[in-house]
Amino acid sequence: MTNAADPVQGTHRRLQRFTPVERFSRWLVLLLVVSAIVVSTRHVQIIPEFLYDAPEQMLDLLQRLWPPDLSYYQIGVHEALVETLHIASLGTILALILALPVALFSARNITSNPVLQVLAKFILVSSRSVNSLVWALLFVAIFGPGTLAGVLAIAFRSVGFVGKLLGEALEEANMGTIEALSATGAPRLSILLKGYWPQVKPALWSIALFRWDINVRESAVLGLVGAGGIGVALNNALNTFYWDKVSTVLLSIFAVVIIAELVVTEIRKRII
Amino acid sequence: DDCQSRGSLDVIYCDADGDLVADAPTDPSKWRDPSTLVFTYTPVEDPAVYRDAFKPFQDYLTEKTGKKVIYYTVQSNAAEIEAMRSGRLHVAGFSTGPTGFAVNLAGAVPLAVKGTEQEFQGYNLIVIVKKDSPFQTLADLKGKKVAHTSPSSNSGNLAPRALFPDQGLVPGDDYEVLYSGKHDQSVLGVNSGDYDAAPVASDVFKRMAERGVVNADDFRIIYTSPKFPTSSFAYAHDLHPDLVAKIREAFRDFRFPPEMQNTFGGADRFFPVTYKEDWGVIRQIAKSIGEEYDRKGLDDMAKKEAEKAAKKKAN
Amino acid sequence: MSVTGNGTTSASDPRGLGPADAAAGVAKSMRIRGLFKEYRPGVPVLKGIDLDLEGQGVTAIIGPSGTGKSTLLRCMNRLVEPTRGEIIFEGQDIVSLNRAGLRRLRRKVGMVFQEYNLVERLSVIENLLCGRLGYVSPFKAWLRRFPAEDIDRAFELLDAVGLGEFAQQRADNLSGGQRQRVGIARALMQAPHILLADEPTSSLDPKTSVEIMELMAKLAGERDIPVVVNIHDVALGRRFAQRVVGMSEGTIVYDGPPGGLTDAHLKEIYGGEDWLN
Amino acid sequence: MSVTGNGTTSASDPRGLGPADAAAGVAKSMRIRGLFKEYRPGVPVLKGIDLDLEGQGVTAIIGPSGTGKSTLLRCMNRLVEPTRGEIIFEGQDIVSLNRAGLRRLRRKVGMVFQEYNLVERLSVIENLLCGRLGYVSPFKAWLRRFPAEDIDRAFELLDAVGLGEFAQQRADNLSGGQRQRVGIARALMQAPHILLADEPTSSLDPKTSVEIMELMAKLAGERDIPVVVNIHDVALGRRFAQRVVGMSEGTIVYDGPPGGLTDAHLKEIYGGEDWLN
Amino acid sequence: MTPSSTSAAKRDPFPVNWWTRALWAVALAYVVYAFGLLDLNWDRMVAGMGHGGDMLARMVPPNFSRWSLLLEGMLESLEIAVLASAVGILLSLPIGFLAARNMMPPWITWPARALIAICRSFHPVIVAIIFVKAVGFGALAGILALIVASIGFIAKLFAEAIEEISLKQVEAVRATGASFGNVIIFSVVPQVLARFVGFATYQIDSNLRNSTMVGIVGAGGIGGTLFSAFQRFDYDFVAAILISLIAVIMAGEYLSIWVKEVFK
Ligand SMILES: Nc1ncnc2c1ncn2[C@@H]1O[C@H](COP(=O)(O)OP(=O)(O)OP(=O)(O)O)[C@@H](O)[C@H]1O
Ligand SMILES: Nc1ncnc2c1ncn2[C@@H]1O[C@H](COP(=O)(O)OP(=O)(O)OP(=O)(O)O)[C@@H](O)[C@H]1O
Ligand SMILES: [Mg+2]
Ligand SMILES: [Mg+2]
Ligand SMILES: O=P([O-])([O-])[O-]
Repeated sequence: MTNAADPVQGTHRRLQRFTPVERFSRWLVLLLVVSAIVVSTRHVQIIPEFLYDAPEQMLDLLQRLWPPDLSYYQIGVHEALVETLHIASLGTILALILALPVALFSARNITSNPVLQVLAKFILVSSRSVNSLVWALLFVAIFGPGTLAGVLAIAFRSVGFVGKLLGEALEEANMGTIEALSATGAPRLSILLKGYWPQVKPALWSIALFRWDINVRESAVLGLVGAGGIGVALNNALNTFYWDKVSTVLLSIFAVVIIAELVVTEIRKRII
Repeated sequence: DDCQSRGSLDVIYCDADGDLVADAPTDPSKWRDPSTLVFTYTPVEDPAVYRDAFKPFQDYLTEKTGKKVIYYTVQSNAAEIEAMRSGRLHVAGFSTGPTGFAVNLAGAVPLAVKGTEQEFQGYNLIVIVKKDSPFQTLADLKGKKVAHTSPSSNSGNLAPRALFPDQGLVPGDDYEVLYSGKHDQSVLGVNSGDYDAAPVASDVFKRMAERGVVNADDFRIIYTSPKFPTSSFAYAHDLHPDLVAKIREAFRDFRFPPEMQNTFGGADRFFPVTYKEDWGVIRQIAKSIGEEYDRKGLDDMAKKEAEKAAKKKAN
Repeated sequence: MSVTGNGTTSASDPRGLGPADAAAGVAKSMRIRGLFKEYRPGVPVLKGIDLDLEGQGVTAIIGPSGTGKSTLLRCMNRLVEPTRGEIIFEGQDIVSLNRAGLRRLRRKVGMVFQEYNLVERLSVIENLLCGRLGYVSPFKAWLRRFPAEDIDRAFELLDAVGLGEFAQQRADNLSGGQRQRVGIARALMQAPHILLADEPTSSLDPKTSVEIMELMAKLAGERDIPVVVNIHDVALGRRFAQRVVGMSEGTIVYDGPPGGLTDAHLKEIYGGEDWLN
Repeated sequence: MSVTGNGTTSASDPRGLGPADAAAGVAKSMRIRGLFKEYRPGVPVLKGIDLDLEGQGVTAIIGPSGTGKSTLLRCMNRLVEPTRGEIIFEGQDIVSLNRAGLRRLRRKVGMVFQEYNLVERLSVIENLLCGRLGYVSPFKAWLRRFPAEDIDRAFELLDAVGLGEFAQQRADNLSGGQRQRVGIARALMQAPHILLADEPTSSLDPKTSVEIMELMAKLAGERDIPVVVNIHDVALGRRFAQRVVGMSEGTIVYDGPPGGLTDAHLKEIYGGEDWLN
Repeated sequence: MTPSSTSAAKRDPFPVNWWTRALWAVALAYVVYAFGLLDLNWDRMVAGMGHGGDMLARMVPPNFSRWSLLLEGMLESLEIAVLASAVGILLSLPIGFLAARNMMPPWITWPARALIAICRSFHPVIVAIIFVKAVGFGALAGILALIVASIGFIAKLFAEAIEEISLKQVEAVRATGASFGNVIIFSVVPQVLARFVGFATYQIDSNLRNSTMVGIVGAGGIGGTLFSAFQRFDYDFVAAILISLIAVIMAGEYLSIWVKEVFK
């Protein structure tokens, strides 16, 4: 065995973590990140004075938030809260329905037509790029203020998310299984139903739950632009300077969100 | 608490001199002398347009006070009022109705309204319906879908409540009040048939028609109110008196350049006003329906609404 | 349920499941001539394979990793597209089939996979019924409306592979050996005229491997169909095959009975010699 | 680079890497007495194991699945906490070590895993250097500032296992056999006084398995350390071990040279008999 | 082979799962009920379609004449996203690590998880409302709100990523006698780095999208401009803003693909 002291073997090889290209790329990323931060810090309009007495203002706010006006729950919150849940649920369901074909078109192992793929990609990207509040603004303008606009906003915003993840799940399906089914001479539709579907089903439910959980949060603010739900109550309370009602609304949202998360975790444990 | 008289003002303010607006703090250490002045205009209309429109005044204010002046755009009356209360906003134009809340809840001190040498600018409350609708008078609106704008609005909510009962229509009793959020949303809602009618500010409606957003010929105006002052300009009560003097001076001496006059319908200067004098009519409106421009006022209104809702449910 | 001896057999007899299928001359025979396969142009993996598979019995294909065993097997039902050559199965050239023809062909070719390739989240019995998907419309498959004979046959086959108790279990609850038995049963559900198996035992422990090989040999014997098995374990191949095909670098270097396979052959096939003990 | 013959060897000689480490009496010996392990109270997996490992040479532990082979091996460097018993290694009782002591012990015990357990996203050479992590401060480890001797030694070992070319490749780009060679090299980087291997070949094909066993036997011989291998493949175990330990249900049922292992023993160990051909 | 046995024929291949059926029935009933609440009717749909068509018609051609306003808002949004991401990610790292249950004892993971849960509970817009109150209008409020959102997202996913790592690799490194720190550096970090870069780039992306919205409550960025363009019914300007937004986010997506490639 070679000795550790043998210089000929040892010295000409060095521990090198990255190739020069990798090293350069990493430095480039770092440089970009740092310069972005520096430029932003310098350019963004921030009045530092406002930071100094922020604690004071927070205290003023807390004093006005506390104690919450719990009586407001029955009057103005409860119904809106239920409506919020409906918006989130219906929006998610609608999104699932809309996302299914898009996901099928976007999965490379299922669709080979490049035109369909590009189209699917475009739908996915635009759905996600446009915020749910912006979708809400659009649908409020089209259908007028109310729940319908909220449901559509949630659905259109979620299509991209659900479609993308579902498409990825489809692409990750075990191709061995698919191959085995095509080796039996099964038609394509049967392969979809019996090969892909059982494989992506848990992923689909999990995506749906995940998105529903997000949508509960999102639908809570749609009311700020008139698309129904608890956000309307929040907006009213804010516009009338009722911070004790605001806190009631916030507490309700918090409770619902936490419950939603618990429910989702529980269901997920069971189905996976 | 050593405050003698406070009127409708919030507990953190004091009105010893009886001018109905918050006095500067007696303790000079509480006077603010910010390095940067934040200025904004009421959010009813295009904030970007107004930011550009107010640019000459912003420069003038900088010149007069020697401070950097920033124009921030706001999206709601409430946010604007809250900002002044938190000391995040120093000089601002408030909408007519919200001015009362700004004074009482945020310690705003109104000092001017856009106008000419002779008078300040005004606007009316109008009630619009679709031209092809059967409604001809306010009384026809019983049981219909009528949109108010927001609770603190004068023309969009408070004035209707004060003025409609004389015309045989009691908001909240004869129809359920729906809040649209903004004047323009009310107009749009009527246009799309979501609402049967809406009380809105005449100037907003006019501008929307001019912009081609809606066609004025599609509507019928079935009610027009007396004139109200337009937005007030106010400063925060706790600014340093020297700074206040400079701000007042700026408002007094500034003359609108032609472009600004265009934007503001011919107004060429800030016409000096006081809250006590010139907002009397607005306060009167509120008072006549038993509302006060303070938390309690809104409180009462909310309670009444709730009772009505409860009654309705019980039926 | 008789075989007419031409390529349209299964179309007229879609559930030719019985053991009665006689090994007629053309049926159940496969003739491969001059088969080439290149995944990348100019780099052939199979370099002119000639092979005749006839009648019943197990044929073991052995050879080192990467030599093209899987490729050869997968060409036989066109899971891989051959580049050149002929594969005549029951009188038809597989290489030139169109899509519908290919589907019809595949119904007659059973395949057992190294990693079982079951639909993990379906029940065992449903996995078996997947073997009938070539005969059932997607709509009926979706509603699980399989013909009663198919269902009976699935339960019978399940009993035959010793998993009668497991019909309702999900496939992912099974052990490797059990899964492979389901894989075999699924292939047999097709009532295939030939059974291909690509390293069916290499994910299994030695004991289970032996059992699986035994099972395949037995069931294929009962059904009287040829079985082609790619296998790494030479000893296992020798033990169960009536015929061994040794491949090296894309060509066949040995084709004969297991008894004739000498160490010299093995060296030729696998290279090196240290590993032989 | 001499071994002083007591338990503090590696502390004073942190890189005792050379082949010169003599097998002094106490050093490089492990004595296990009355070892019990219960994962769940009352259900012992190991039921009183007595075992002495001394000097060089390969010891193969065979036995059916679930019999406790892995548990035994993992007790030897306390990856699993023994429930009862003694494990004396170089004069120290492993079972009673505190955390720092345990870390010092582990530096002297090399371990090769069934599934290689390389850090997949690190390069091969970094994986080797993992073997030196017991001697390097976290800060230096973060900056990859390893002592030059360690780096040289890593490259040497890499050459020794035939992977000199692969130093900068990421571990997940390697084949199974290559990965296991990295795993062995990593264990040897520790300059261990004993080498444990838990089914090091069961994820590998037969040929590679042989190569890996050969490599381990050879390298361990050169370094003059005992090697303990859990192994499923009895033939492989027999071929490379100087000693075979047969386990069944948590106890040792055979301990002797491979030659002495009869079919009767195998039946006792594994149960059944059909599978023996 | 066994002849078709009668016992086999009686066996049911697909026994009915009443639970699943009941769940589906409930779900279906809910959908029917909830759709009823939407107040959907033909007239409304027709009117809506009309409005929608109108709106689309007014969106083309997009009006970029107020490009300076657009650019300014966009820049501010970008700045908000950059700063919020930088600070958010920096804070998320330790919090996420503290919340990983396979690395830390429960008395540490619990508070960390609670903090993350609180950060996640509220939509950034609601958080922005609070911060606008605390620090005034403008970018700062938006930045703070998005920092909170980033912590809620990255710290959670980061903790999960750590919980999902292969413990075998950790064990192998531990078996060499490596100290705790070294185990982290050599077996945990390599396993989670790429995923972490993935989360971080996703969060930058998401912050960018959200920074276009906190403006609605006055927290800076293009959102305010977009919101008022909507209210003024300047749909051609709305279209211009939306197109720019999608373009920026697409560009960001390509950038993040590249970054992920670098750190894969
Ligand atoms: N889809 C593919 N694309 C490109 N090359 C491939 C593909 N599949 C296989 N190959 C290459 O073809 C050659 C033969 O592969 P094949 O899988 O047929 O070998 P094998 O004999 O089955 O090996 P093993 O025993 O490892 O399964 C190999 O060099 C392989 O890399
Ligand atoms: N962490 C654990 N917790 C509980 N039980 C365990 C644990 N690890 C192993 N066991 C149980 O201990 C018994 C012995 O396991 P061990 O892994 O030592 O067996 P083995 O002989 O190595 O088997 P194999 O050949 O499959 O690796 C098994 O019954 C196993 O289920
Ligand atoms: Mg193969
Ligand atoms: Mg084991
Ligand atoms: O107070 P208004 O300006 O909304 O009438």
